[in-house]
Amino acid sequence: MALVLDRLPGIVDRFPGGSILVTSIDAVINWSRSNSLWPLAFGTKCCAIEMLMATGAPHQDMSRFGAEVARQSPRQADFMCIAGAIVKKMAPRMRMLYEQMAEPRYVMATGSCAISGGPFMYNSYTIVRGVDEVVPVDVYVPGCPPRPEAFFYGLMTLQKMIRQGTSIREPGVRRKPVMAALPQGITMDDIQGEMRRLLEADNVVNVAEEAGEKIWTEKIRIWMEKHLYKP
Amino acid sequence: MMNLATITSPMDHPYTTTTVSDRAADALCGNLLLSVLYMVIGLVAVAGLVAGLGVVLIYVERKVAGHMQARLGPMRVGPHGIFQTVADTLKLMLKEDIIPAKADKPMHLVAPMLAMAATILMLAVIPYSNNLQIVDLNIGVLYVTAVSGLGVMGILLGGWSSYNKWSLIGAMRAAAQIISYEVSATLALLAVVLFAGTLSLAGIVESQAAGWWIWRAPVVGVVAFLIYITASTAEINRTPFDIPEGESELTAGFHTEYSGLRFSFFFLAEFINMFVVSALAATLFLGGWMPLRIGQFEPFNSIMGLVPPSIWFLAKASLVTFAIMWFRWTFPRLRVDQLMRLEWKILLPIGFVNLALAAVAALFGLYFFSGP
Amino acid sequence: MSVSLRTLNDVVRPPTTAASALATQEYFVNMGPQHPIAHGSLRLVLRLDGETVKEVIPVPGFVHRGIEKMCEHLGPRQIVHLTDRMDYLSALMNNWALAMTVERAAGIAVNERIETIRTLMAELQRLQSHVLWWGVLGMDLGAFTPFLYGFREREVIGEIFEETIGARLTMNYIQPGGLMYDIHPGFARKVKDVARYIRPIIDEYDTLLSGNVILQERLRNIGILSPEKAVALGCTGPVVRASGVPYDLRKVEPYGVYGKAEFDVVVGTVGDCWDRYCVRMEEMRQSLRIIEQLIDNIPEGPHMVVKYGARIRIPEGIHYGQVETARGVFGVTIVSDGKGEAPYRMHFRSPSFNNLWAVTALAPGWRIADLIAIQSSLDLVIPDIDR
Amino acid sequence: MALAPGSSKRDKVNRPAVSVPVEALAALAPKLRDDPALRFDLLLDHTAIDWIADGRFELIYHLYSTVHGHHLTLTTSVSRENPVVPTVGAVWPIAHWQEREAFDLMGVLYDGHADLRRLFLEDDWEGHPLRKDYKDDSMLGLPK
Repeated sequence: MALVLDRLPGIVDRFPGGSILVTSIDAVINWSRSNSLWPLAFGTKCCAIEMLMATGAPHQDMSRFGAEVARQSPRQADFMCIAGAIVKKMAPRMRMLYEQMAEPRYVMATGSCAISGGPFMYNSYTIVRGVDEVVPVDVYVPGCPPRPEAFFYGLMTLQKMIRQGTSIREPGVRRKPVMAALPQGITMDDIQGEMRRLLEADNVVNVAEEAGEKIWTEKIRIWMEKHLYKP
Repeated sequence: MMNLATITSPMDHPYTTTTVSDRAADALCGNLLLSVLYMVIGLVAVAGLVAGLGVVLIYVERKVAGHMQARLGPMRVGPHGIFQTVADTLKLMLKEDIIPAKADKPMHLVAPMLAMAATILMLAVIPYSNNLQIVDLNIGVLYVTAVSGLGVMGILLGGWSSYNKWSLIGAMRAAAQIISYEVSATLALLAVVLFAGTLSLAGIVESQAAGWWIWRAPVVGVVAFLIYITASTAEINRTPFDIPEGESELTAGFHTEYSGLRFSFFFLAEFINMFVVSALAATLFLGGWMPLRIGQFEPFNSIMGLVPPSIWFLAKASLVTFAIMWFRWTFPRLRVDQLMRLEWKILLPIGFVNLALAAVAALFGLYFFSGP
Repeated sequence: MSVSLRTLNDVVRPPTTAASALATQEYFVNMGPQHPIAHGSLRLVLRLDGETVKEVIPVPGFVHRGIEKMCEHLGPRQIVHLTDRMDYLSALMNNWALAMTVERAAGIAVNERIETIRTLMAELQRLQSHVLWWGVLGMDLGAFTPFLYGFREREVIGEIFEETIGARLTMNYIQPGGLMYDIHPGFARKVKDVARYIRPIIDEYDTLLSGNVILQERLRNIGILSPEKAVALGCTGPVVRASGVPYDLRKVEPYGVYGKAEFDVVVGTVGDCWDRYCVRMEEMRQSLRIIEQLIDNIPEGPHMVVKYGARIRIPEGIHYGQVETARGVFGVTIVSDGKGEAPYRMHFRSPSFNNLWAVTALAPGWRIADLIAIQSSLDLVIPDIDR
Repeated sequence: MALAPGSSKRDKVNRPAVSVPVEALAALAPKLRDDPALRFDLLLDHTAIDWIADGRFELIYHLYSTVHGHHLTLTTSVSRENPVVPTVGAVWPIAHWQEREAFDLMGVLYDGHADLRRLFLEDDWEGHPLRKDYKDDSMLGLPK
């Protein structure tokens, strides 16, 4: 099915008025995709309790969004909710699960551990500082752990993103990530840039030097190449 | 429709079942165009029924589950989330269809179709109303038991071809379970067949004009009904017998490696199977589309007769469906050996004894409301 | 000297071919790290013969964040927030273990009010943890509804924490030298309301799940752990108590104000999954008993005896302290060299780490479904194993 | 004290503590468990400390008796160069895994351990992270 859709614009655009057809089909497709987000519960740590269990519980009730159908098989899930710290041992497994998911797939990084390493940022020898070094992330939900309300805001942000986007996407091309608890339009790059500017301006610490020219990113890349299962 | 009060004997029964296939056959003799029209109507009706039934049942299941669990269930898509399953179905259709690299490709593709086909074939013989039935086979009960066995082929193939150990374990469990419980389900059906004296489902419904077999046959009817419900809940892999896809044990069981449309086939087949089982229970034990009647208490009977037969059928089937959903959200899962023990050591002996008793009862005409 | 190092590949040997035409072939299956039973990310390598489990090889470490290394760079106050993130379902009790060890080492005497509030909070959290465990056990055994009921009550208790502490899961509340915040004026009334609400709810749990024939069939006489074996395998908490060893730190070496409260240590007789289930069910009632005794007489006093922000120096030596969390004995070993605030070496004895290995002794010979029941009855928290 | 020659009281521990020479450990462990007066049947915890300045590892065994309800902290020392210690897994089975943890993170080698392999880290991990001289490029120090 996905194959046909990928070729759809090429066929339709030749006809006058074809784009109307594509846009209206797009609207329907996006409506269905945004309203039927089945999570792959990828909980490793405390966030799993809040993100994947408490949100499904009667007080918060994830089922209102139609997202209570938590699939344990990545093949059937729509978005991977990464809840908790990802360490080097887990990173190749997580990447593999992501690759096993069927398109369209989305990734939500919940909790500061998943976003940046959080409380384990410093002096930890195993932590992956941000899951976006391993898988592309669509929505970030900050918090330690985030409240279920924050999760819902993240879910609704994801829905909004799906509705605004086109359903026909180039493989491998991803949107800029959106921070769930921040106003629209501010991206991680903005925040990282701002943090870098602030830190450099204060001359408290040279981030690049302290981080060894982002050496851990390179480390993770090498680690992943070494450990990722290749059929 | 004639008044029920005027029935005098089963011979001049007011309900005459005309099936879709009968009409098509009639038309074929006369007008070719009309017969084609009938066939197209039949096909569209089946497709619509399957899709509609699946969507409605999944929605109802999620709502029932939600309300049993002190929450709401889908609320966001449409009023009270009524379009939730529509969105789900659309999404599943548009999702990438993955075939694992080492999977047995042809079998992997065929398996969900097989599961679905078995389900759809079962829908053909169910008498939905006094004048709505796709085809009235004179060996209806035999056909049902034969075709329901096809579904297990789909599950077995799906699990085998996925090249996944969990899938295989799930498939093996499913095969063992479904084949075992089919024996008990069939034994329970046979009790009714003995009383009704026919294998045709329409005929069985008509034989219940004086009273439903569940209570018309003394005790054996109830026992057979309970055995049938238990065994068929196991046959369709619902909790407490959902070991083939037990989430906490086997990740997702036999359909672990299925995605998109093919997964939705398995998903849909499970729910429609549930309806088929409920419909069969309603047909065989609860009088099908027959209204509720109490012996010769005519005022009551005539009021009941005002309700259209299809509503009666739907109401009974829904009741059984609800009960099966209720099981799911109440019971823990059985272990695999406990499951087998329940079948071979408890249900099967009871089933045999029950069948023997039913034979005695039928031989001597020992049933209530033996008819005017 | 015969030290031979091994790798996982040495342990997971390729299956041998069947000995005869009738013999069945064994095979290995990975359960986890991403598996619903893992409750996080634990990998169990199973050697199976059909449905029967022949061997379980747990492979932890999928959430190993190196907390012990991090602690060597942090002061005691900063370490408190790392203890939250080990056994997050007993976060307050973990906080307490660290706070208690630091206080005893540094010679800080806390007042009665602090101890009473700590005890109350710990018992509330034990209740919350057991409620959650009950729900998860139901889900693991295939009954999804108890899971949601369990979480319903978890939220009710969680509201007390939210009101007092401001956090829902990682509390960071019990600090060396006192409490992060004082309790609010309506605390006692609120706790009493919740206690009154929970008591009939636990009876409701019994009617909903405990009496179910299928549940009892799934739990009774499954995974029997004898008292000797339980102690030898280092099990603590409800696991060892279910085997009949009355080892409960709250009674054996009372800390906080447990010495004043009246409660019973719940012990099992058989040591099977059902006993572990019953022990936890009864512990909920005992926790309620403690709460009801203490809630009416919280003494007055400051909530912090150390000036906030003051440096806490731990004298040189090895300091060991332990508390009874919802899962068992949580021990803290602080090794200090007397220089600076950060400990020289920090080690945590986590109950889940020690309870986990009971699986390897219990599961062989049972079916896959029993393995699920056994693991669920041990009530493991994976980040607590991995640290 | 009488049970193991060469043992001495370990100071600066907040519990009863004894330091024994590493050679005496293998013989002492069964006595500690089986002696009717001691009956230390529960090994609560086992870990190692890297005293890099002294060039030795100190191993700690926290013992508890569920029969008598008393504690003992047993310590022993080995050199950093050749950290080989006899295993006590035969006496307290839980030591099996606690020793694996100490091996994984500290690099202490246990003589006679049947299954000595990494516990938390991958099998191909280099170094033992809890050693004081452990260096890892992917570690990030706290900003000053």
